[in-house]
Amino acid sequence: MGLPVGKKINSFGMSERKPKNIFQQGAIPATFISESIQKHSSQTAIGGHSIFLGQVRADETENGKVKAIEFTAFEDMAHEKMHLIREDIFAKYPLTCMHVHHSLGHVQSGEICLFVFTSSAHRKAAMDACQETVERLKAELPIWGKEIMENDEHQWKVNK
Amino acid sequence: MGLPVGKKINSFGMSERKPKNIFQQGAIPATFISESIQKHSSQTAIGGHSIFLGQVRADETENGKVKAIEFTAFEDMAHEKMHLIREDIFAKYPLTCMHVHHSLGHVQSGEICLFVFTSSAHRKAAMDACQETVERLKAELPIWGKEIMENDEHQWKVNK
Amino acid sequence: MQVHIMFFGQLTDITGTQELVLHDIYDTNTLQETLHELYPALANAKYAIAMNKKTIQGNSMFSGDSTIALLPPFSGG
Amino acid sequence: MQVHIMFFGQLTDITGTQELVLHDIYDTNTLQETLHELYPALANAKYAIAMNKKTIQGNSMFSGDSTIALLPPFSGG
Repeated sequence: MGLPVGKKINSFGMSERKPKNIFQQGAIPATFISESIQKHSSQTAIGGHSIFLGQVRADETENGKVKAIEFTAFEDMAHEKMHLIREDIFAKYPLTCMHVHHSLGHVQSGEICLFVFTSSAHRKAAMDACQETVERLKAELPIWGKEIMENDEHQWKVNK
Repeated sequence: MGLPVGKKINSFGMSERKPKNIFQQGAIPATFISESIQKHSSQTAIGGHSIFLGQVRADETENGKVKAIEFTAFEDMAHEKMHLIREDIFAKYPLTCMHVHHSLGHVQSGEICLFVFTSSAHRKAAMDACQETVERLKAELPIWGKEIMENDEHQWKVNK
Repeated sequence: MQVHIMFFGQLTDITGTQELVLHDIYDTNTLQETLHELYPALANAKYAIAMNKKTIQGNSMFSGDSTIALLPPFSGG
Repeated sequence: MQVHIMFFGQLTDITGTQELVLHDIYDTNTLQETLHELYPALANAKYAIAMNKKTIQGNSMFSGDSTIALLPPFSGG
């Protein structure tokens, strides 16, 4: 299955979006974010971008201090779910585009593990869509974070 | 008045934040945004960043197509107002930090003219604070945008 | 006593200048009358008034030299 | 008929493996009983079940070879 793909017209003449690959190995570099922003400068119908970044916290827990999170996912299912979320959000908000990136594997504290990026002509749609996408993907995507402590113990991250 | 300054202890022993300079000449480069993100990697109590970016739209208007916006401001008053907004937002939300940057002068369509960046331990405070800051600064800061058309006519931007 | 007046945004299209100094004016109502005589189109323009960087409502007396800013609707962001 | 079972997250701490293939099991209730016998701690773990990438509720029959995923609470982001 081709992964990082946009729209396609199927045999019924209807537009069909294939799930995009949202996962990348390791932390999301700040330069990846700026390149993503820069790419939108040719889209001059956009008036507002909303970005959410998840950063790994060095939480102090009863098992020690978190030094990193190791992310795993049921990737195929996550892509199907993310595709549904994307369709819902595009149906609900007048967005120009949406990009979602999530780390797999090892991400150290202070590094970025989630990047959600929505754009629209006017600010409200971008901001509301970004917030709703973040809430939904945290609740619905089969992804798990294993918190690795400084003493090399581990515990499983719990989302609130 | 020293401008880009953080906290200071006054003679009553109370913390006192001086207004920060929010203005910069011309568009806000994407690399400025990534450098700002990167600086937060040492703040490992942060779990979420929320970013809003305003981008100049190439609107088709009855006077022509917008090719750029030229921003002017009553800078001293804007800094005092922004300082009050900042104090309100910090009192209302458990933020780790907030950064606001606004362009002055010429910004071409497709370029970034506003950058609002909030960070907190948990995502909700960062997202809500970012949205509220954007709404308030658009309503309260004495800044004006002069839309320059492709035919070099101009009209004054109106915020909704 | 002198009043330093600043014009911003679309008001500068009317006044052709960003700054003006006037003398012997003691309150904002009189100031507005004077300015509307100098620049008749100002009377139809929408603006708020700030005295020494604080927005004011109604007529205000000047206490010593003052800076008055005429602020059309904001359009930052 | 075979069932391909995938374990994720904290469940792999219990099972020690991420995958398992079982034969001659025809519904999810029987599958769960079998798995709880193999890995008693699973009975106390919180998880949802997905059949062919769709989350299911209650007992479901397998129609042909199926892929079953045991999904502990999600913690992405």
